[in-house]
Amino acid sequence: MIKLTIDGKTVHANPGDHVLDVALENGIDIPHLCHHKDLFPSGSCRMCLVQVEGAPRPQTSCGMTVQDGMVIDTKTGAIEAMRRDIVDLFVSDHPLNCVICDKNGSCDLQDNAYRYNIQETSFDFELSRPKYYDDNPFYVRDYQYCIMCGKCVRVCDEIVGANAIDFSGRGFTSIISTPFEVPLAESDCVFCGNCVQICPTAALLPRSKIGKGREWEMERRQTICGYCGVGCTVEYALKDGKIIYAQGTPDGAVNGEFLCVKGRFGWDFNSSPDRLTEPLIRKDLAYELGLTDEPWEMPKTSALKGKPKLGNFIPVSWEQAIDITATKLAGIVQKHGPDAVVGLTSARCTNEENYLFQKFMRAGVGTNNVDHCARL
Amino acid sequence: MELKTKKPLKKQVYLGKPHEPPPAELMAILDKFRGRKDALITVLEEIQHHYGYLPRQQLEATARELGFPMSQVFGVATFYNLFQFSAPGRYQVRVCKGTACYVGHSGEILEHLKEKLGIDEDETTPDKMFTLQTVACVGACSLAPVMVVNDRTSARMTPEKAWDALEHLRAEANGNGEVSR
Amino acid sequence: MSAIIRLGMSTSDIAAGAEATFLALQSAVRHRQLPVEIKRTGSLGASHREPVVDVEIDGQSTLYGPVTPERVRPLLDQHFGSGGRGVSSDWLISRRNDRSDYPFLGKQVKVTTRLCGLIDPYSLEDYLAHDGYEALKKALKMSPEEVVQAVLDSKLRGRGGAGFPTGIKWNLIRKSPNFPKYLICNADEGDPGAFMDRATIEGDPHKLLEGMIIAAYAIGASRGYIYARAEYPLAVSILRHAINQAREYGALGKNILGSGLDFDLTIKEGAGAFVCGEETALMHSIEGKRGMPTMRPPYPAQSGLWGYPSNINNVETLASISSIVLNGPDWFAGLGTDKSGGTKAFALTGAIQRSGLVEVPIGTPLRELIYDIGGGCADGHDLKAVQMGGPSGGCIPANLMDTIIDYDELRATGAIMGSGGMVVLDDTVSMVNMAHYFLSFTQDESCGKCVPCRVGTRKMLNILQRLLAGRGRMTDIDNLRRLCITVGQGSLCGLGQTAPNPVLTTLRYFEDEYMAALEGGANGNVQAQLAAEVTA
Amino acid sequence: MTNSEQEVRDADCILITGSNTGESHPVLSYEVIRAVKKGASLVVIDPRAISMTRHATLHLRPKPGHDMHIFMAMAHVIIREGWADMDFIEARTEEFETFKQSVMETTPEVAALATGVPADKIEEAARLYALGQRQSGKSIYAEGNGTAEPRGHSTILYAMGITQRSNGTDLVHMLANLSMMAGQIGKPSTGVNPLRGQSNVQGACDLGGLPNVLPGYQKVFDEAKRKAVAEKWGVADLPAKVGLTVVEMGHGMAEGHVRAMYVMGENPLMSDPNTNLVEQEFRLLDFMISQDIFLNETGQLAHVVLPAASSLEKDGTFTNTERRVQMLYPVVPPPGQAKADWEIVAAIAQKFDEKMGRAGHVKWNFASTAEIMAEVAAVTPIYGGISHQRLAGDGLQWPCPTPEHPGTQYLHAGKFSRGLGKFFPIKVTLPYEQPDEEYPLILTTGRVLYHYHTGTMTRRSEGLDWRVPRGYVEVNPVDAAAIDLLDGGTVKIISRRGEVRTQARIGERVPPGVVFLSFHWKEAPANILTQDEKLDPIAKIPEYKANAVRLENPKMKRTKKAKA
Repeated sequence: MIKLTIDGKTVHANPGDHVLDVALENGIDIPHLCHHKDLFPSGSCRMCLVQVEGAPRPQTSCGMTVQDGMVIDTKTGAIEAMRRDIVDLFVSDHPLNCVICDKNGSCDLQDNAYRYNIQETSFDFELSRPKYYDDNPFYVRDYQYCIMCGKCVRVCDEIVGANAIDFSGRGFTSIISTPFEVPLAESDCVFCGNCVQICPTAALLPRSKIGKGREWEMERRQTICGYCGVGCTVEYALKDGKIIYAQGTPDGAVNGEFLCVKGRFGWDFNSSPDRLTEPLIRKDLAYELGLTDEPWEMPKTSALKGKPKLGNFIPVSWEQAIDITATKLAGIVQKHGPDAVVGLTSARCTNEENYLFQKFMRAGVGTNNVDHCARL
Repeated sequence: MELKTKKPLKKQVYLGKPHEPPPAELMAILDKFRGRKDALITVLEEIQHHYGYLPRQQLEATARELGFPMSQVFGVATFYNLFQFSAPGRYQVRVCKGTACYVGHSGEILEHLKEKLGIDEDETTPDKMFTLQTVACVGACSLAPVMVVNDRTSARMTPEKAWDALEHLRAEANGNGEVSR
Repeated sequence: MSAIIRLGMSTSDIAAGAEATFLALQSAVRHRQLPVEIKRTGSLGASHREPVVDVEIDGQSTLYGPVTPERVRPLLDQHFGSGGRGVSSDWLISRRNDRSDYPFLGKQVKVTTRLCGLIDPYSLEDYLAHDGYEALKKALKMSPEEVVQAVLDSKLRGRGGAGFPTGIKWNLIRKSPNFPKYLICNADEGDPGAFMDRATIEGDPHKLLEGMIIAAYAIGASRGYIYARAEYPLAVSILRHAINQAREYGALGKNILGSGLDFDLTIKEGAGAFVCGEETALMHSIEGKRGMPTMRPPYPAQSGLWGYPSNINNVETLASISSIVLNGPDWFAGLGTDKSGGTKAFALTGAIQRSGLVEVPIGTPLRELIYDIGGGCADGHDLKAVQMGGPSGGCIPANLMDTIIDYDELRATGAIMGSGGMVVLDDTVSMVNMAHYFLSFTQDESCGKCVPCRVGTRKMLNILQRLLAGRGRMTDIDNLRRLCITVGQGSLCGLGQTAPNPVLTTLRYFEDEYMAALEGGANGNVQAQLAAEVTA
Repeated sequence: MTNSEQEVRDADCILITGSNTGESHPVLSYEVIRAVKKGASLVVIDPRAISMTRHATLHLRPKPGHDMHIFMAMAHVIIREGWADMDFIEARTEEFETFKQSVMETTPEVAALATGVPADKIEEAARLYALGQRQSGKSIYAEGNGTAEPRGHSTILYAMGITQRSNGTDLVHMLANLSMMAGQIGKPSTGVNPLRGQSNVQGACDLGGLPNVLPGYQKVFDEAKRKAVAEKWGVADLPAKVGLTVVEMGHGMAEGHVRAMYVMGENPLMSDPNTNLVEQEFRLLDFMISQDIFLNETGQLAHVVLPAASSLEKDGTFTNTERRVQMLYPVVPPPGQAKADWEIVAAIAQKFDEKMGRAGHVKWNFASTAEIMAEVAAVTPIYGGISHQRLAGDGLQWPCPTPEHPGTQYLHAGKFSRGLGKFFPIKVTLPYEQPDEEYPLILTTGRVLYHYHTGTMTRRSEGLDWRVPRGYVEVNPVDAAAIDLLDGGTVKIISRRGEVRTQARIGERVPPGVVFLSFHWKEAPANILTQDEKLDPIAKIPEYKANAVRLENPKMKRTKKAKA
């Protein structure tokens, strides 16, 4: 254990910890824009500079490992003034049109401008990279808002391993870009959107969010992703009962903030017009049961061909559907024995549902003919 | 302020991306550096040396063959001054803007050449004869101001002398001793 | 009669036309069947007189320059023919071996450039004939600790600019428990107006190699890199040649000179990025990545190239090592001041009568360098200031010319020692314009990683541009001062941290020029000149 | 998984085999990338150059179906070089000698001959894995509290590339053998870790969704356990005969003894092997129920289709691949009359019991999923301590037998579940269907990043379907050249079961002799081609990873005909 003093408060840390992380854990707020606990420190935003006793110049707290007996002051007058100037520099090439910005309310730069009371830059306003890309259905890239914190590049390299983007060019006009500025679909991008998640500004935004509401109007609900078996926690932002966008949350037990393309962007099937909304009975069975007067025969063409044919069915009430189902099953069990019935439970249903389903097959129908696609 | 509008997107139907094997001369360069993680800049230098610039196709082949992410190749190639992405003219004219040359008014030489050649910095004349560039310092400060044409350094330039030298080169390249106007 | 004719064939000699002189000389000697050895050497340093020819007959040397091809014939006539028809005293530089009749050369004390202009850089024999690799042999008989101690005792400080004591740096990496260790020579001489390293390499490459091998032995490095500027093709090819010679000689590779030491060297050519002079950026560039600096700590001595302990020294530092080992640390320390030993090379350029490469002991007053060696300003102008250390440095006004060349003394003026660029500015130069020039250089070379440097230098530049164009605003000077602090204190690496220096020193010594520019037309003369010079 | 997902980031060596982690389990692949970026070594054993190979220290590329040789040769090398953890083997395992004998003859050279992987690469893989050697950086286990541990921690990740094989069970045993002999199990960042492909496949298995076990893997033929469950459910006894597996069910339909099928949230028509046959079988049924969120391909053959709520519309729990039981919360309401599956099942069960004249014996009327979970805990020892209340937050990893138990981060710490770890002797078996003159290529199936299983959901997601709107088959340039196939051109893939027409993507991702096709697209259903004859004898898993096929270029035929 290492003991150090930050802003007069004695705190404990493990060897190898970074000062910024230790401060944040101990409730000492050091402003920062390019730091993320899961990424290697970059030190590019310069907001987390602190004064270390004995050091000739301010030190970058995000990349500085703790030393025993360190005495750190995070808010000297000189450092606060410098931070204010740095925000001033950031907003000198970042439009402060927060009122129409979709990031309004969740923008780290906005928070810092508020904190340091900056309404506009005191230098010359000059956009360094006014480039806008809307080249995929998942997210847009609006580089006028980019502050070059490099978190997107780092997450793409250090976490996702896709290396779709990198810094290109140099200096004032440098920009984060795909190779040869090709559309993302032609790059190595895997559209996981983790860059969108950790972008501190409106440079990267989910396409589904644009113009769909302000951050504070949205309700947030967490659940577990329904795709693969990793079990990621996903947070959905909703407005008026509709999902606006999905994102990871630092609370995620297994995934932290990170998600993949399906988890982050693949939720829109849920509101597809194809969703089943009422119980259906196939027309031949319906005719047999006297629910329709038209005789009908199941076509021979493969079920794989063409669109799903709702026309082969007629809607019924739940009571009817349950009754028909139970009657039919009971009839078959009575006639052919319980082992004539098989059941497929689901790797996409809940534990409770699986439990109930197999209980039905075993204790209800009386067969062990229950399986699911674990093997497939 | 540009309004963000969502345009309808075309489906990404796979149209085929034929990966032709790299040409022999490129393979010869790449083969020297296989398995070397630190080789990227050196490879790019050799490619530029061979082709005169960095052709996109060759960069893509380099990334594929040597296992570098394409984004890294592009990022590195755009970082360093030396690399260029379009074919240079026959003569690469570089005006030094080092301190000594600057104090010796090399800026005027550059302006003069820009005006006479009708191109801006880092551009190539339509006849592919001259590419005009600047260079940070060639270390020939005692001879300031200097201009470097391809590998040849010319000392104590003036705007007029520089332009004369270029006209001379153009005439020579056009195969007559006469200076064409 | 033994006769040697030496002809400087460094980059600057060649730019001055040395190749034509060489051809003329060669054909004339052959034609006349003269018993003369023609030797192509590096630069003697007297760039203002290039191409320089040294005629040595029976140990008596006469120096001429500039020697154009037409001057070859009369020159040969003078020494090997009928007599002195046609040799003008204008071309004569020195008749004395110690050059005491030519203060530019005579007043210098040469350590790292001692053999430049004397030996053929392509000839290992030449180097060996001048005690070459003797220091290495001596060092290999010492323990590594003793070598480090010698460097400590010599009071050698890093010649790259910051002046960190080299011995302490070596000790840090020597004590690191991690292996392998890397030794890196920073030959990415990026400061505009600096060419000391190039001249050293082009004149005496083995001196650098010998220093590196000794350093590797001292710190325990098994692999070395020389990160060379790609704009120096001649230097790179000379180095390559020298490395091959050293390998054949047994001074590089496995079991060096039978001592059991293994060390080999690779040249890495940069690709044109000033920021790669910064240690961490340089290492990224060697790794084949974008040359973007990273935070320190960790320092390269802990985690450098590929994450292993690495030691970076510049060319001049490493070139001093063999002399320290051979002549003893006390001799080296004795050349300089109390705190700093040895000599320092400068590239003296600008509005100076005699420009070129100058090596003087640390502690030499600036006045001596500018006036006695350089001959003062050219064309009868008055000295206004001396700009030292390139874009990271600052300017020292004429009234401070008694300042001695020493890391701490120079820092007190607001300038820095720097790597050795020294630009003399006369009274025709606008200091705001100079600040603008250096800032536009750094702004252009900023890697773009951190915001103070990426955006801050841009804003400073905008202000200077406005001032120069006569459209200054009342808030501009204040904003400029504020930015100097934010950029200087807030930037991630040395490039940004030192970028405001030219502005800070000019603001300090020539604030009136800024005020005049701000008031727009108060100084019409300056104004008109500025307007003409600004290229938007 | 024996271990936990986040432990992967601290591993010193990661061995991935039979898992296209980057595409099938992207978020878990992030853990692998993080480990590699910190200096861990990554060994990939896979015929395809999957995305993970870009980050691999070593990529071993055996012919499909021949990887057993490699694992055996690795074991051979580990024994030969003395890298086996003898202390672990002696203290914690049994029958090592028999196993040792079974691999003695498989030298790396033998394996190289069989698989085409150079012997030195196999040796290198054995060294990296057994000793847990890093590429660079320091192991967090190296100096944990001053106790130096000489061996780094190595973990094995695998998925369907190992199990969807006619010798899948043997392969899993082999991986377990490797981990035990190297002592790479029972510690953090080690173990043998199958990656489960679906959100709750773990839970479905845990809670009895298998024909041979009751909830908590209690064998149906274990009378004591079965009776105990029966008692809790309020019935005298439960069937003791092991039921039918998915593929056997279809065969039962063909034979006529299976007459009705109840499908909840599955699409077996596309996911089962030999689709053409499956469809014929399904059409024979007297009665079929499809309960789903969409009318999927299977549903079109059903007599009754019941609208279900999706996972975003209900509560309950999922158990992920690291055995973590986590709460699901409703995000949006279900559309129309759609109901949660548990409500539908309960209603049908209730009605069914009524029709059978035995209503009231068994409890079906649950008020909430929490109440169901309470019953789960009562009959399922490994879930014994789990309740919805306890799951808020990070959930719990089973085994969690009591309400006080904190859950289990990794299995087999100090002791294997069965006591001593048992080594299984191994023999080499090759895929059932070998390429021959008529069908010279090996087809292997799997997923792509942008789609999921049979595409029921992802094909209806605007963005995902935009990215990969239609199917494709990966073909090596060598095989493409043989039939004049151009990149992006249409190609027919033909097996003994049927044929599929799709687009070709030519590239080096697959080795010569191998083609890869995904099963997401009903326009190009891969399972038309796969065989259902030979399953793994124990796990009854079809062999999706090696089927014999041939390619035909329809264009070439036409031009040839035209010429003739």
